[in-house]
Amino acid sequence: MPLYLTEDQAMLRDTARDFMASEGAIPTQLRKWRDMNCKDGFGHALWRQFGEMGFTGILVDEADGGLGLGHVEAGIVLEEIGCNLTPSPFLITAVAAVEALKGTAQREKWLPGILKGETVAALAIDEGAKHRPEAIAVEAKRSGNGYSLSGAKQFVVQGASADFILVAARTEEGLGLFAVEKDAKGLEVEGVRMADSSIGARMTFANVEVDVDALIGGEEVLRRVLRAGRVGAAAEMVGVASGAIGMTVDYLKQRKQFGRLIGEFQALQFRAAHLYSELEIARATTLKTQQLLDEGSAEAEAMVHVAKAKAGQVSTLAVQEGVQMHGGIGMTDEYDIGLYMKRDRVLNELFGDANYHADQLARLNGY
Amino acid sequence: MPLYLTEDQAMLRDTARDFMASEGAIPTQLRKWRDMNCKDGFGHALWRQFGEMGFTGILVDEADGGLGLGHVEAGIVLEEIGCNLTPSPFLITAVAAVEALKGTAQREKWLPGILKGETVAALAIDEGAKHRPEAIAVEAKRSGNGYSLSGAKQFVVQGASADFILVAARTEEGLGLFAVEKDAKGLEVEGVRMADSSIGARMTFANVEVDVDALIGGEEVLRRVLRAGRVGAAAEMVGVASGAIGMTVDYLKQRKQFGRLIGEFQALQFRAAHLYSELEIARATTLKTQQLLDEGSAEAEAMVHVAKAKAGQVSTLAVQEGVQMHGGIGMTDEYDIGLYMKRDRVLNELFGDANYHADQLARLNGY
Amino acid sequence: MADLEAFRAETRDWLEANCPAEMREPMRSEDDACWGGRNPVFKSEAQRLWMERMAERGWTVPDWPSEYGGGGLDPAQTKVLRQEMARINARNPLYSFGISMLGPALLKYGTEAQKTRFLPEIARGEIRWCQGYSEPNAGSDLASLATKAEDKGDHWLVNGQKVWTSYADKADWIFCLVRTDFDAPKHKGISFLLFDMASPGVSTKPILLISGYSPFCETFFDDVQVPKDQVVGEVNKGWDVAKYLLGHEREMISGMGLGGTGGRLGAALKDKLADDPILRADVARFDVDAMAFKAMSEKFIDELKAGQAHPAQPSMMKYAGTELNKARHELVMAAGGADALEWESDRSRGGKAAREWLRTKANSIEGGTSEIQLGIIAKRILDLPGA
Amino acid sequence: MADLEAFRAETRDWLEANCPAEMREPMRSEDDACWGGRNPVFKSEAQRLWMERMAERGWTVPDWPSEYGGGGLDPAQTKVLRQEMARINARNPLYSFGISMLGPALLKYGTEAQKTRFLPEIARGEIRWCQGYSEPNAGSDLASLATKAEDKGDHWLVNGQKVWTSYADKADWIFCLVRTDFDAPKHKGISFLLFDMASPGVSTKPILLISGYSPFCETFFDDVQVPKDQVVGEVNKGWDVAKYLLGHEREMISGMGLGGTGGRLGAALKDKLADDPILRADVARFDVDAMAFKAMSEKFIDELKAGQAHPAQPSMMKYAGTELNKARHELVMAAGGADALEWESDRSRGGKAAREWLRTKANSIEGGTSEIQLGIIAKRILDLPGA
Repeated sequence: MPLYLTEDQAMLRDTARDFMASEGAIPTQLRKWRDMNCKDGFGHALWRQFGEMGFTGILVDEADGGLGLGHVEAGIVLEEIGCNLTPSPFLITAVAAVEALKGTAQREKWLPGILKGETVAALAIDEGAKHRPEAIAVEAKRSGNGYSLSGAKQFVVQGASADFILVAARTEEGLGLFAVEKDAKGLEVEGVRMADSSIGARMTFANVEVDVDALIGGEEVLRRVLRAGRVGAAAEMVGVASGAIGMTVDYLKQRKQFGRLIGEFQALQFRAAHLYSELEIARATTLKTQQLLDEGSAEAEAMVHVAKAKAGQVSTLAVQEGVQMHGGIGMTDEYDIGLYMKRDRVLNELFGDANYHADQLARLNGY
Repeated sequence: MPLYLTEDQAMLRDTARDFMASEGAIPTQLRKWRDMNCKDGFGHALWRQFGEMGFTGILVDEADGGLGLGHVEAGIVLEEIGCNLTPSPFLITAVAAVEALKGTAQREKWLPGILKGETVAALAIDEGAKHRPEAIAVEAKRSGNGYSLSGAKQFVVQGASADFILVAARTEEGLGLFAVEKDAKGLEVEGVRMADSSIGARMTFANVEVDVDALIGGEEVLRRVLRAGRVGAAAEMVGVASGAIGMTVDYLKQRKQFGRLIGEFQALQFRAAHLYSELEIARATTLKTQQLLDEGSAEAEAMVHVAKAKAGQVSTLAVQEGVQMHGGIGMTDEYDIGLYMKRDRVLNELFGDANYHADQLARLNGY
Repeated sequence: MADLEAFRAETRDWLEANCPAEMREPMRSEDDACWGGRNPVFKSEAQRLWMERMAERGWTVPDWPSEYGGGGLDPAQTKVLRQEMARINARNPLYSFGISMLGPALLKYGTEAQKTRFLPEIARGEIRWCQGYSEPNAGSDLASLATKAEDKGDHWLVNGQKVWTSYADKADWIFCLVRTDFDAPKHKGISFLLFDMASPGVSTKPILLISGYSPFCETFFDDVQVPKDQVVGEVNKGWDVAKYLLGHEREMISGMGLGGTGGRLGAALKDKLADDPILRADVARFDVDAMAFKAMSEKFIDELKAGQAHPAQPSMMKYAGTELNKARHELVMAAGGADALEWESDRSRGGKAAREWLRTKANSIEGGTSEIQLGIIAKRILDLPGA
Repeated sequence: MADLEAFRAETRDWLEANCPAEMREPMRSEDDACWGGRNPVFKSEAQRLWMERMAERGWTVPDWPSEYGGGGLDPAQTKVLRQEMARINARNPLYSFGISMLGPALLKYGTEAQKTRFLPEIARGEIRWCQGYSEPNAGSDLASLATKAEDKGDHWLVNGQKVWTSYADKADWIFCLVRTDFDAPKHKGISFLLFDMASPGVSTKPILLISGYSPFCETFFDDVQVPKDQVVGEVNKGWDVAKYLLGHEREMISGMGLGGTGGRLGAALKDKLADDPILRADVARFDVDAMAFKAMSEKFIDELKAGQAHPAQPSMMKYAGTELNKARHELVMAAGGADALEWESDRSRGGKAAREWLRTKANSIEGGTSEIQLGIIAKRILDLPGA
């Protein structure tokens, strides 16, 4: 595959861009739900619109009523989501959970609702403050005809609004991924507002009993889900970086100090140019990774680490430079650039930060 | 002590500055010895002048005929050495070796020659490509009335010109420092020209027999010598940085492109200002560390790591920016800025690079 | 030297006897700071006592002359006092823009009457001051300010708007840059004016920041009448006073680079670094930078006291210190992970880590941006052309 | 697609049969490169054979039209050829500024006669070209060049001096920017001239670099006579040709960012990282950056082939790629420690590591500095005012 969008993909991008810029815009979505202290942190109506637009079905097989497309297409939607800071269950539900459900018996139960933008999923991986899936301690013991889950999870995005939760837990055969319904007995959920006004959750599992078919996959499925989530988060961060840079470059062309547009000052020009160059690198990296995943290439694993690390690093640089170049007003809640800074920080933590992924890449390369 | 030079110290600085700028200047010393492919890499006449000026006696006790001054004063001379890239045995002989000899029987043998600028010492610590004194493997076995040394050393600065070599070796009681004469049997020395045109040496010790009083100190003395060498190298790197920055700022005020002095371009101005600010930090850090050492403070140990790391980092940044801002001519052998780049690299490795010292600081702080 | 040691012993005894135990605990947040003022809010009796006892000796401003409420200490004594306070972790008894900013300017530029009137009440924490510098169209380009003060014979008539006025809603008085000559080149027509925030026509509106806090205000002046004798320095020469004062502000802001851990962030984060070797590397480098910066701060203060400091040194301090403080909080956030991202939970003390992190982003903007500081260094120290 | 797979199979077979084993080993140094020329120096028979066989098929320049000595391949086929060469680690058969720089410019701007005359001998490696752009007072500000070519009716008379002429002492011909209108604004009076370095009046002097190597020369023109038909493009419009060509040069230089390890420096340095956790962190981050940059390179080449590339993209490639390459060599030096600092020893292969490290410092200067590239991005992509 050449490393640019096909005509179909470019059309999808245009559609997603128009849709997100109008329906998913910051005042319409992020600020609205935040300012009304919404307990979900996103709008269900918009999620249904995602369904109507077909976005929810991008990664769903055609046989299951989806579009049967790939990570490139999901990433196109995610970049626009990132660019507009649109709060939605898309990444976790339509990307991570859909990957998890692929080819499982559970898919008949959940996919129709996901396709319609009615069902919301959550993914419970992290157990400490940092993403360390190698060290998962939640235990799934054999119990009767199924399993009994015990332990605690945190940073479960949309965990407080989810119809079901995919829980990574340790079985006797290694790690497994379990689909747990929201009202399972012994499950306690505490919604937690994060800095970007999204809602994560802390969950405790006190001998939560599930059927044997709740186990939808083992270590390989978990890895597949993590790859999908990580490259998805990378795409969203490319969008965050791109939104922050766009807004900042616009500001450089408007704000005057010392009788000149501040964009005329060479030091700011060079920093903006460096940022843009980094953004292009992050974008190419993410696209390359999506293509490798869609091709089922063995190189994808390493490249996922590269994409998450690079997109995270660039997105952080973009919001830092964005706030600094906006000066005082960049610090005010009234301007949007600070919202990008908050979102970037949360997306960096989600599915592992740039340090984690650089370290993982190093281990993969044997050092 | 307030963190600035006393009047006496300021006078010493002025003296050292004038002396080094004339007698120790790049064309007179570094280029001269380099271009004639000198096997010592420095000039013996200049070393005797160091003796006449009293520089060699700065750290020597007054009772032994020296000035009885401290690391602040030694650092003043080293900064000027760094600024002029003056090749000399000062750091190893008049700082590290003098520290080692303090209060030992051997001092009567070597100090008079050092004071006169006639004797040259070497210090053999490193055994691999990197400075790792924790892992010293050269062995000193008890043998007859003394010890027998076996193993190999490298990066022994002035090792090929030294009258005696201080060798760090492992005894049954831990690490020790041995004074070995240049013509000791079983000692082989290979002079090695380094990138900065200084001469290091590789040495092999094949059962080199030494008297018992060749052991001039144990682990504590070795640590004292390393602290002196490290802060001394830091001071020299502050000089290297300062020389490189001075030369570069001058160039910014002379070179025209696009009809303007390149120093008018804001992006270069900001980079030069950042550099200068970093230089001031490195200079303050080095002075603070020297004072702490002279006071015998317990804080000195941590601060030595800080000084070597910070000065190394700033010096490297200074030479990199220096070459880049000089543009094409910065790449030519004809201009001096490239000589600063080479010297910086060697000084960074000497007594441990910035990574090593940051790591040591972390360990000292318990992480 | 013997005198100094006697002073040290005396000081130690006095502090031991007079500094309440509670005031030797580190502050838990900015809220624990004591700011004084007409209607002071003390978080505890200990806080009030500590401020009053220190003010009594003039030690809220130890190096100010005693006739203006100061301690009258010389530089060496002042350093001893600071060392002895640090020894027992004594808190700063009084936070005050009057002390850190206005006071030095008054000491240098004020009339005798102004000094006698304003300095003692600053020293005693009786009046809380705020600073009226920036305006919506005069940020980095401060000298383009438009707030005007017209000479009405027996008073100045002030009209205009300021922004980023720290705690204007809590301040009693303001020191304020106003334009008094409307035709002169922009730096030449500015005066430095003092007035009561209770004057008719003054109003304030807090600015909500991305941290969720509102330490700054927009401040509006609508036909505010100010007595003629409340100009500091000469009329139309307020820019000199402003520049002098900015140096002090920069020094104060740069001090934040050191934070609470005295340059040893790694020791504080230790447990969180074990499974993140890359973060550990960053923190190790940060600790090098922070301890190095601390040395420069100390050197700068020593040089300042000896009258040897280059006038552009506050710019280096401000630039390096604020960039460092931002870096520190990035590392704290990285170490804190998802825990540090909680925004409202009790567990996170209301999102303390995240809010402080966001707050630091202003450090390199307020009091002159990093870019402004770099420009000053390029011009005043390096003498680069056209800087 | 079926055709393409057939082409792949054919290509694979041909390469398998024709690429000598020695030419599948990585080059040990820049010295192993084959540059061709009038008096070519081949390091081995294998090297000669490999160049000649590839030239025979036009595969030294696979995407040039076959009438000019090229392979006549379409973009998809060209990519297949590169992939198949990479599969067996086949070396580049011919390094040539004629291929990477002059050729594309001739294809776009040359007359039919010029193409027919010059391109085939470039493709066959018969003429080695060098580039005459920079002058002592025209570095970043290239358009201020002063070398002049006067129209003497039947020839141009060239006088002046160039610097940084790569391998001028080994080149047969030069493509050279000269001033042909002395009154026009500086960009408007420049022409793009080709001439034989054996012409009377041409002399060269190698420049000794800090690496100890001398790949560049100063080149002097003293009344050099050049036939009138050796101008490429219109007289006085050479700046357009120069800019077009610089894009290709930047692309080539930026490719160096990838170096020999394909973005996996850590794997190569593995043993040296075990006891240096901080260097390991730097290398891990470098590997992220290098693999990311590789993706951008690939994307850029794909877009270029599809005619979708932004004209300022070579500037991003050049900027990012050269900064990366410098970073790589800093890491290699840090890992190499004292061993890497040896300058002449056999052990260090004559100081290979140190000399290469120093050589990379020119990457962000030659072919337009990093600062020039950032300026181009600011102007042409971001459209910033006054950039």
